[in-house]
Amino acid sequence: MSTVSKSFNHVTTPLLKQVIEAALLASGETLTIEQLQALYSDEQRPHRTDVNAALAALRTDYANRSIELIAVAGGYRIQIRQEFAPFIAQLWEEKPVRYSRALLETLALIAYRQPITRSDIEAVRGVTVTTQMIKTLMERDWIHVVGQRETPGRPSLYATTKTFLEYFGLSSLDALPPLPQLSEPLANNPPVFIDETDPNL
Amino acid sequence: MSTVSKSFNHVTTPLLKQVIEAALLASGETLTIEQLQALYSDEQRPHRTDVNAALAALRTDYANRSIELIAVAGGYRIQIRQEFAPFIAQLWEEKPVRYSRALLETLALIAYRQPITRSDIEAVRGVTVTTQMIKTLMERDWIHVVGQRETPGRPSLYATTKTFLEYFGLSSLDALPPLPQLSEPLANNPPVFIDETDPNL
Amino acid sequence: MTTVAAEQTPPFAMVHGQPLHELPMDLYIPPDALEIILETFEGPLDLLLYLIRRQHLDILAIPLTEITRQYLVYIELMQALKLELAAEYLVMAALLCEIKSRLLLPNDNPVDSDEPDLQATLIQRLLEYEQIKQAAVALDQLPQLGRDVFAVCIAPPMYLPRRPPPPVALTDVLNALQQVLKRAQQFTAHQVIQEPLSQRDRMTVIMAHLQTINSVSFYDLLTLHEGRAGVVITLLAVLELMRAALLDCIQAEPFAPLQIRLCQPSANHLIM
Repeated sequence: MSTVSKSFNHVTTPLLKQVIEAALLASGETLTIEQLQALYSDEQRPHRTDVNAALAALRTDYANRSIELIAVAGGYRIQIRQEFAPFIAQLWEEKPVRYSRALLETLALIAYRQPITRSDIEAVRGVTVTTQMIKTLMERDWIHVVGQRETPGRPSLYATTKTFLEYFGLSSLDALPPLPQLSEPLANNPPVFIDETDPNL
Repeated sequence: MSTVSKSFNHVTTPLLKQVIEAALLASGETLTIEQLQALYSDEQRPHRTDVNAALAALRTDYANRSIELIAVAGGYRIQIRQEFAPFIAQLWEEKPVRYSRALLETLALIAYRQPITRSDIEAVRGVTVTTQMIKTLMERDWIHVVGQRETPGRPSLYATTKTFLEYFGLSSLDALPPLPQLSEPLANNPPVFIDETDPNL
Repeated sequence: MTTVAAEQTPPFAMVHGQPLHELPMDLYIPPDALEIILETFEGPLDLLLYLIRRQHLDILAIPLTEITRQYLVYIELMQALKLELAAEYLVMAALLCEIKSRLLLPNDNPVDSDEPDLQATLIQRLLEYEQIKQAAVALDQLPQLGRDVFAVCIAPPMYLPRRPPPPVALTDVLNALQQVLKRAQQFTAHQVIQEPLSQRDRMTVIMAHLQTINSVSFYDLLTLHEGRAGVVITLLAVLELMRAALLDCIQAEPFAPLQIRLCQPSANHLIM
């Protein structure tokens, strides 16, 4: 793999930089070198050193921009520079002061079905899980990542935190109110709710 | 206000560009010129033309980047360019939803003929429009009820929303792809079915 | 369709009351694909349009007898395959037959105003439907958010002054869950018995535990004071996590302690 990426070094570097930027900007999360490499298929997977070079190039590119690339525990993240906070703060003041129904539904599913992936949640009809939602729940420290499912894409598994239990005054997850008398519609494994033939999709 | 911003033009332009970039990247949403102006306090509020100039400058800056600045739904948005979609898709395991023809046809009718009632849609498509389909479109916030037609039963009139424009990257309804030309039946030469006398033809 | 001819091989379909043992050649559809193709029609107009366009015919000059015949064959095939046939298809069949019968009648009353109306209306509807059909395709080809283009989502600066996050009551969460379950219920393929929450809890504890260390002995996962029930719950949790391909369970030799660790990506996963 190393040999391949080395030989194409000149050609791939600019593109790799763009791909990494796209991934970091779209995910809004900290991504590891491995996750960045995994954006490519096996044959085209860039070498670790190429990824590092691309990250360094991005950091230079951002010198005069409003964003910065920072290394945090376990990976890299793009964030808005501190000096823009006063301006950006205006945006957040307009935000609604209530959580959306979709966010609460996402939280409820994580609480009752943990550990659960984003697509497990999405598979339950009608709940779209945006990155923003997961971020909001993480920032509130109500959910955290407890692992990855070993399926393609290695999706994160979410579970609730101690803070969640404390906020809702629960001694443990067992103390969650029992599910209502609905006949149980949610299979945990395999998740089989998307009806591909549904004409409304 | 205009005078102030004009006089500081040389000094403020680069910073304004960065502030706008920071706001667009941080919000991840469509922001209007007014919202961008409102990032500044009254005394420092930039003139509309300055905001436009900064937006144009950003667009140029992004020529070789993975992102682009587009005019959408009456505002502006920074988004990841289409050519990076295959890479970004790797970040999330879930595949993008494909919508059924039935749903797209219903949506197209609402988009091009709004405001329109359910029975108007049924008349063109020749089939029943299910309640579920209307519900799906409403839940996606692509359509909403804008009134009732004053006929018996007072049927709801549907129209598309701002979210619809944002989802499909349209600056306004005028930016919808033009409708294909109908092959025009001539008024003095009405269309006819040919009657082949030979039934085995 | 009310009578079924007693044949040695059951007829594929009944067309005009006659058993049909083979698909008509001019349908050009492999039998396997037939059901799928029939299901893809969005209604009688769509089917009619397909029949017309398949033969590169002009909508403004449709060979009525032939198209009507083909349409009826499709309708009967759909009924033979027990596809749920919307009433609209039958209404269209009746309309086509009516237009055809009027064409066949001696045209001794050229000022009959009904006849051209029926035809012109149908053709107008076909044209209009085709236009919307194409518009739907064009709409789907626009760059869609989350499919072709992606929103940016990056971290705001720290210490951002912000208003306190909204309060949430546990009942809100419960109500949300109830709603989502109610919705999901309509799409359930089969029913599964709810597992006890304590096992879910245990699964999360085990996963969280394994984030900090590489592997753990199964015995270390057990807590004495939980007794027999605790062992059962832990075992069930481990089995469930193994089934979900999250955990590997390794035994170096017979009767050696079980080592539990997070699943390693296998070669298979990388290929996919």
